[in-house]
Amino acid sequence: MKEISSAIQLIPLENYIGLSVALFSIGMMGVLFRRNTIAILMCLELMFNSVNLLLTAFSAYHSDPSGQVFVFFIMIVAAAEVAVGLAIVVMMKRNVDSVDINLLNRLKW
Amino acid sequence: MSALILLTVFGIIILYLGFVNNKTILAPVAITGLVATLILSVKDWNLGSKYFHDMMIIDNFSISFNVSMLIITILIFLFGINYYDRMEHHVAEQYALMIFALTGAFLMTSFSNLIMLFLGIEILSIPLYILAGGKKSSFRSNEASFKYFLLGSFATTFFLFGIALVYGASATFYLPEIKNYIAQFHGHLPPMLMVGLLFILIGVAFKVAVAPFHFWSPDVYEGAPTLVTAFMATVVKTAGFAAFYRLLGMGLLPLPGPLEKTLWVMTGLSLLVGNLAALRQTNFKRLLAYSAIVHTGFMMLAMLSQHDSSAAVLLYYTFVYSLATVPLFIIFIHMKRASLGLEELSIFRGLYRQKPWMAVFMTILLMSLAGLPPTAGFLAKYRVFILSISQGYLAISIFAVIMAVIGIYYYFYVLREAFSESNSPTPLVINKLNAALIIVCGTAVLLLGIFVWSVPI
Amino acid sequence: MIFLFYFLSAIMIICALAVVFSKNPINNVIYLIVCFLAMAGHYILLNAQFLAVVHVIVYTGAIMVLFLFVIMLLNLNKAIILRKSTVTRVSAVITGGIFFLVLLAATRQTFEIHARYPFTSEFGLVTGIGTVLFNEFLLPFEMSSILFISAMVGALMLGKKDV
Amino acid sequence: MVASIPYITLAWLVPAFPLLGFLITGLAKNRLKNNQAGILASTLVSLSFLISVLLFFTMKSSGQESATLTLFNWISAGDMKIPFAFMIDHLSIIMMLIVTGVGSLIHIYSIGYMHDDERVNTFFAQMNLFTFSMLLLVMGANYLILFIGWEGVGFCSYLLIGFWFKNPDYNYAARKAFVMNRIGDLGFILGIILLFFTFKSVSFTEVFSQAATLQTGAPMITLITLLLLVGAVGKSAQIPLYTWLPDAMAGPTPVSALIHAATMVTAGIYMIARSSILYNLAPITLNIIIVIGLATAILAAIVGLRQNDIKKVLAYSTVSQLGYMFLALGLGAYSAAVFHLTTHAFFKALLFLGAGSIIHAMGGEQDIRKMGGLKKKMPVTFLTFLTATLAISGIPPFSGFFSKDQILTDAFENNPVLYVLALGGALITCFYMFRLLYLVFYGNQRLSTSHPHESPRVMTIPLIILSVLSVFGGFLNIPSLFGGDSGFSEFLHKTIISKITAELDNTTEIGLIIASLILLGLVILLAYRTYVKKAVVPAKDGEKISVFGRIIANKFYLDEIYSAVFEKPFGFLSDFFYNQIETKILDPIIDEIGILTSRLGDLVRKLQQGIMSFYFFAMVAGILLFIIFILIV
Amino acid sequence: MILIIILLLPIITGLLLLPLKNPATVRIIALTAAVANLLITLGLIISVPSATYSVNWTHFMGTQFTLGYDGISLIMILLTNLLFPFIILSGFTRSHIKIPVLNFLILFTQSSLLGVFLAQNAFLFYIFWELTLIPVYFILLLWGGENRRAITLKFFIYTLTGSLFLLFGIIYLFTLTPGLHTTDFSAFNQLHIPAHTQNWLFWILFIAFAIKMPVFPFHTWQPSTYTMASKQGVMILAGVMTKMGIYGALRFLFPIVPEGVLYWQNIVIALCLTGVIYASVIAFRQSNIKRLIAFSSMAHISLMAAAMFALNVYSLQGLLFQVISHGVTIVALFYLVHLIQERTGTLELPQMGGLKHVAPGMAILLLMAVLGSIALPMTSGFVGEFLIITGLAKQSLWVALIGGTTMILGAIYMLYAYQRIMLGDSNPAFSKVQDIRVLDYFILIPLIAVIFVLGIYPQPVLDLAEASVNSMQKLLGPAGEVISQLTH
Repeated sequence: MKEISSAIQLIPLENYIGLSVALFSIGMMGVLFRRNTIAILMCLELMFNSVNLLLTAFSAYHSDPSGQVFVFFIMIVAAAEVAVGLAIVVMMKRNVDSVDINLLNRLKW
Repeated sequence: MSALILLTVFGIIILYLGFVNNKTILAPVAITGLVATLILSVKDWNLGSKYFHDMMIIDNFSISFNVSMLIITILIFLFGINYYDRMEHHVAEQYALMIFALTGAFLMTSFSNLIMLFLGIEILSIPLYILAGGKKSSFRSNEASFKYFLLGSFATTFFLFGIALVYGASATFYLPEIKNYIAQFHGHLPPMLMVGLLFILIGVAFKVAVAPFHFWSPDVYEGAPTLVTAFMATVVKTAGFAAFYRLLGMGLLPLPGPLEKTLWVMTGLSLLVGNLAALRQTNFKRLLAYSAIVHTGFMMLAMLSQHDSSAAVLLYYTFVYSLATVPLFIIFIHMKRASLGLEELSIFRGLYRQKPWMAVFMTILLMSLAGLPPTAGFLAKYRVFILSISQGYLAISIFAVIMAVIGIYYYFYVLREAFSESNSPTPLVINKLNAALIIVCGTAVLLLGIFVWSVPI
Repeated sequence: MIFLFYFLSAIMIICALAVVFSKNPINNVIYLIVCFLAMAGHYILLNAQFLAVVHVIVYTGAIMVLFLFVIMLLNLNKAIILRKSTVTRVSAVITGGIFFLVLLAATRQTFEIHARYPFTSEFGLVTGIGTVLFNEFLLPFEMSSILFISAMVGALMLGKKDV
Repeated sequence: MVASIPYITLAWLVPAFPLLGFLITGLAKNRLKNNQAGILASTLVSLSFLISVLLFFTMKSSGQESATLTLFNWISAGDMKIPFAFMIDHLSIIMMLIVTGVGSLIHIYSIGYMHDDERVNTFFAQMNLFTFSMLLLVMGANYLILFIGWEGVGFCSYLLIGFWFKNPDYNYAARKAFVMNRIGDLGFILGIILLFFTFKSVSFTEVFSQAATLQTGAPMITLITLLLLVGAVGKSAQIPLYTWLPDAMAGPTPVSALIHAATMVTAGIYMIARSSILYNLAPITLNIIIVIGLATAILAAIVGLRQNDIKKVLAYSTVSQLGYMFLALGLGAYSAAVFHLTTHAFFKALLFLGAGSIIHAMGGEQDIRKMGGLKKKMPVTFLTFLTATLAISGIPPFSGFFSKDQILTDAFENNPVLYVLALGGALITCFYMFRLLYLVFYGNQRLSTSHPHESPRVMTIPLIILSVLSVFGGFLNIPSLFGGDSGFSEFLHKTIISKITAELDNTTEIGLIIASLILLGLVILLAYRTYVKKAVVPAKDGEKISVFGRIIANKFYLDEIYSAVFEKPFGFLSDFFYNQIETKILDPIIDEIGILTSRLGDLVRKLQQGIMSFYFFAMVAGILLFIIFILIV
Repeated sequence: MILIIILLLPIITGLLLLPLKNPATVRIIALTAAVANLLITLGLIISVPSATYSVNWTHFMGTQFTLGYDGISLIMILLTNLLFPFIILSGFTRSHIKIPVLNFLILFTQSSLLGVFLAQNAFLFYIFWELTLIPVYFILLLWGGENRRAITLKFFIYTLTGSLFLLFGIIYLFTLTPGLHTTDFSAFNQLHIPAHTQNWLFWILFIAFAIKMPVFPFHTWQPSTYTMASKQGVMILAGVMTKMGIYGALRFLFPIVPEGVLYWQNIVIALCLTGVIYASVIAFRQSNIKRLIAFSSMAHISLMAAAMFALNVYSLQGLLFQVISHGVTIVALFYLVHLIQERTGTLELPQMGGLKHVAPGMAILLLMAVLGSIALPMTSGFVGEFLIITGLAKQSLWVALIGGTTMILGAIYMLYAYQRIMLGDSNPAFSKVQDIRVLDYFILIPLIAVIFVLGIYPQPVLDLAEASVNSMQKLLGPAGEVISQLTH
């Protein structure tokens, strides 16, 4: 336990930042990449989680619990958002029988 | 604080009233709740209280913005009485969600910790994602909600990433502490911090639909039910700017150079893009959406001018803007009904012939939006220009002046329709309450223009 | 220890990429779960045991199940061929790459971040978090209930089939 | 100089009577019947004449040179104070006498001439208005009052030329007259303004008293005199602004007599004579006047040779005679010019009225080729016309001889070449006048359909009176050579400072006179041989004539040249400005800004494609750009 | 108090008219109000030498609701109140729908115009300045002629563009005022703005006035708007609203940015003179009478603008005199043109001719108005243009020469138009055209009487103008010195 808890001192903060940035970028790329709304939602989760990781890393580095509390709240919000988002997807599926994000494009210009 | 609690309580009460299945009592109760909240809010005037480890600061700034939003919400609810008349399901939920969204807006006006800002934005947004999709069978409503949600979440991730970066550097979420932390760099911020701040600003900018993060707003405005559009165009914008101002005023001002330049670019872009896109717009709701982007630009101008009175001007501008926008939506919904669901500008034709007084009030409202004297809209723009010019931002002010001209063009284009003859006049029936609302707002817009109202903040 | 970090990171990156590139929604979910589990490992590495637990419960336990549920509900479990045009996909990848590089460049530590408090491993546990949460962050905590109630109402409202 | 002349306060009545006449006939034109208007108008003008005569004699007896009568303050702005005032001095009293005297005769004549016209009341109203304006012109105590009259007569001339407004050509002629006058007027008003700047006043007395202190040939004075000259050139129909006058014959003949012979066209002469003090200071201007005057005199005379319209012949002769007056002015012989003006007023009015009588008799026919043999049928007209022809040709002892001789002598004194040229012009004048006379009155009647008859008494009596004046008018100013006292010139010398003081010795002068008389006799003989003996009738319009003849007959194509140089380009310019610049450039620029903006708007709108992936891309792109921006900046 | 009455009498009357039904009553009440206002104004001119009305409107950034006048405003007010009774009277002929609304809008315009001329505070000035546009916009939109929707919008946007620059200028000046900022003219006049700032500020301020007048390249809204506008609309536009531009320029440019004025003087005069020639030349070939007169009006206004920038006593006096003269003349002309249109049904010159045979009265009145327009001596136009050309000559003889060509060109096109309309052989198409009627006499005779009376006895107005020019020189500060150097 002691070893684990001191991991932050062994692993440079840059690594976590880098990892987080990578995850965030991958998530973002996924949002751009996919057409399946559910997949996009998953990519969004990925992005949220990269933020979580970053916050936790910083929190650990600063020895400040508020960062981790923030992560807790982000989880709450993410859960709520997923609930709403999936409800919207369900509604959409019901209306247009598809989960293609580009299918809904009546509102334009 | 008590106002906030009362508001949430009323939200829940409304939810429960949904079980009673009596639509007629919903709006009155909701409005009672809003009025009570209003009274409680005003009672806190000049107290300047801080709550929960400075998580929230209820000062005059937040109270005035809260009151402004409450008044607009009351207007919208009054509008809702007639609007929701035909709707069978989920009326209570709609009211409750709006009240919850208002709660989020309250948090946004009074936060001093980024977590409260984050929560506020989310509490405001999530109900709106739902409300935008309020007409479940309508594809357009569905699409609006879908787009709003996806883009909103996407923006939120950036916002959060920004917070994380700022936290990483400063180890705090408290705005004053962040401010202190930033101050030690004397304007030369390390890139990480800069990017973090940029992401936070972008997150908020997205919510108020600043170009180039405005893409959601025309689609969502158009697709969402009109009442919700009115709510989004007014309350959400007000809340967004309150948050924006608080963020800048309490934490970030004076902004480091590159960030400030970025915001100026956004301001200019908003003015330009909104105006240009609105120029040939034929859908009224979309037109108002684009024009809202322009107004955002003006509000940004006021905010970025960094003067003691910026807050007052911002408040005045948002309130006057909201006051003119809501009744326009009311007029619009009547015309839409008369024309059997069309949303084109041409539905306004023949308005002057059928209901001259309504055309007159529409003139006043559009004039206010266009910024012509003697309406309050003019005064609002005037004050914005005073701010920006006195702070020496001459170039952008001139640019804004030119943009104001374009704005006048499309508002008067609408007006011209209203004063043209209609080919097929359909009978126009106006609900008395809505008529009263239009008249009250129109008169208020005039009076606010003539007898200037200013809040010492 | 650093090895552990790289190991978990590698799993995460690979799974994340798989989430993006795999076509079957079910597979996506599975990869995402693996990714999240790896992330829980990271949390533990970072001394955030409470978060690690909550993470597993919320994400893996609730959110991902919700995803699976919706996928099943909507009958999307087959690999649906919803592919964007090649141009879009290539540009998405390029954009992602550029974004990564730019962001990496931006977050390179050109300045020293001072740790706020001296190192301690205590706060990451339930007690530590709990103290802060119900003390300093009580208001947000209460407020999140509004968030939930509205999300709940909304999900019900939208998801329910009107007769 | 307060009015010490008795009755000077009555001076305002002189213009007031015609004005009254104008108002009465103008306002009540639908009520007045038959000759009422004519009689009223004639009476009022005659009353003016009587007052003028009264003033003339009181003035002469009092020995006063001038008197000013200020009515009210007209324009006062800053240091500019321009009163509405009249000034009566020797020059203006003579002009008043001419205007009212000849004017009343013409008015009386018009009663008969215009008897049948349905708008006779309007005619008299306009004639009265004209008389009023002309009186303002000659009586004004400062240049601006003069200018009121100056423009007023121009306007009345416009009205009267276009009196028969059914005919578009007449209307065009009227407009042309007014516009050409206006061109001159612009120069005139600019001259007045410069006068004001130079002397801080535009009143004659002050300007002239201050001018005495100026140096000869000062640029400013040259400029002023030149600008005033432009006005005079326009009004007095000199080259290059003379083409309106022949066209102005479109008006009723009394109008031609009054306006385009006796009074209005002489306004330029009057004005320059009035400003003699200024012109004496500007030798360059005087030389220019000589050139203009001489050129006009000869050119118009040549054109007159080939004219077949009786009134056109007279019109060109008027132009030519005005040229002589200009010549005199240029020579500095101002009083000679005014004298010629006076005699010319008599005989040219007579000629026009005679022509009017003929036209009246011929039932409106004006082409001399269609006349002939009228001598018997219209004896009074013939006799009076003959005296006038003799007078204009300069046959002694008719009035024209004295006045023209004075100018010729002065020309000789200045430069013999001038004399030769002027004499040549006089010979041509003589020729075409006798050509006219012979063609009209001698030979056979060439138009069988009409039955010419002598005009009624109301027309012939003015003819007779004018003919008497034409015969004896010259005696007003008999030069010392013939034992006279040059009374007219002496009278004027108190007002006009003539430049020429030296006199030719008598032998030279007599030699010159005899030579010119011989030549005149030869010319008359030539004309007689051609038109009476050979009975040559000028070519019909279609007939082929020599190139030179054609050029002359077409008035040197001056109208065509003006049309090509000014009118057409002006129309073209107008079209160009409107069709090209206004509607293709200026207006579209503004519209184009609008259109361009809305195109841009469409473009921006098209960005809003409604497709989510695009929105994501746009957002990411925006964020990326901003990040790069802040990292670089 | 008297000023507030003058200011509010029309608009309040207008509001009272709205609920009325009977057109005759409405018209008579409107006319009575306008005439009463004229009488009050005349009384004011005769009795009270100077009156200011000031009320602390609001504590808002030191803005005062201050009304007042000097000679310049007085002339403008006189013009406004002189013309509006006739404008209202001219509406007595044809029965439009919504007479109460029309008269309300006209009276509304009057009030806002008076507000422009009475305001002693730039902010107030600006509000009234824009306020005039609103009723005029509706008059044009609802009662205009062919293609009115597009033209009205263009007019509106065009003029507003200029106005917004003016707003910018006002705010900029506001921020320059020392201490507690204010927009009072008196404070603006005290400002000493650096020369290079004045140079650009000049255009910011001038562009609004240049568009309103309009000065040469900014005029393109004008001909089409005039041509399209209804009778009363065009009378308001041409008679009074163009003078707003002149008034504004006098109020803003010379006292506040004198060095800017001097710096740009030649350029602006050149523009104005270009406008004079350009409009005159164009007018010659116009087939539509209204368009022709619109261009003629532009030529005259351009000359007036040039006079303004010639900056000396004569030109300014002439300008102020010409303000009244041109206003009266152009209103008479436009009324006549509309009369012709109503009677003959056409505005196209090629279709006209010989109207004098059937309508001699109309012909005479038109001729008299034309005379006023081409500045024949004894008409008011002459006095004004003479003084203006004198002033221009003070600047440069060439300027005067070019400016003076309006005398020639004006004669060319106006008489051409007159000839085309009235003269020529009788036209069978017009055989049933009615001559002038009683109402027309009521409108035209006084207007034309004004033209001639002022031509013969211009002194009262000149005195009024003299006082203004002197007071302006006092106001001018640095420019005043310049001007007095120029004139003495």
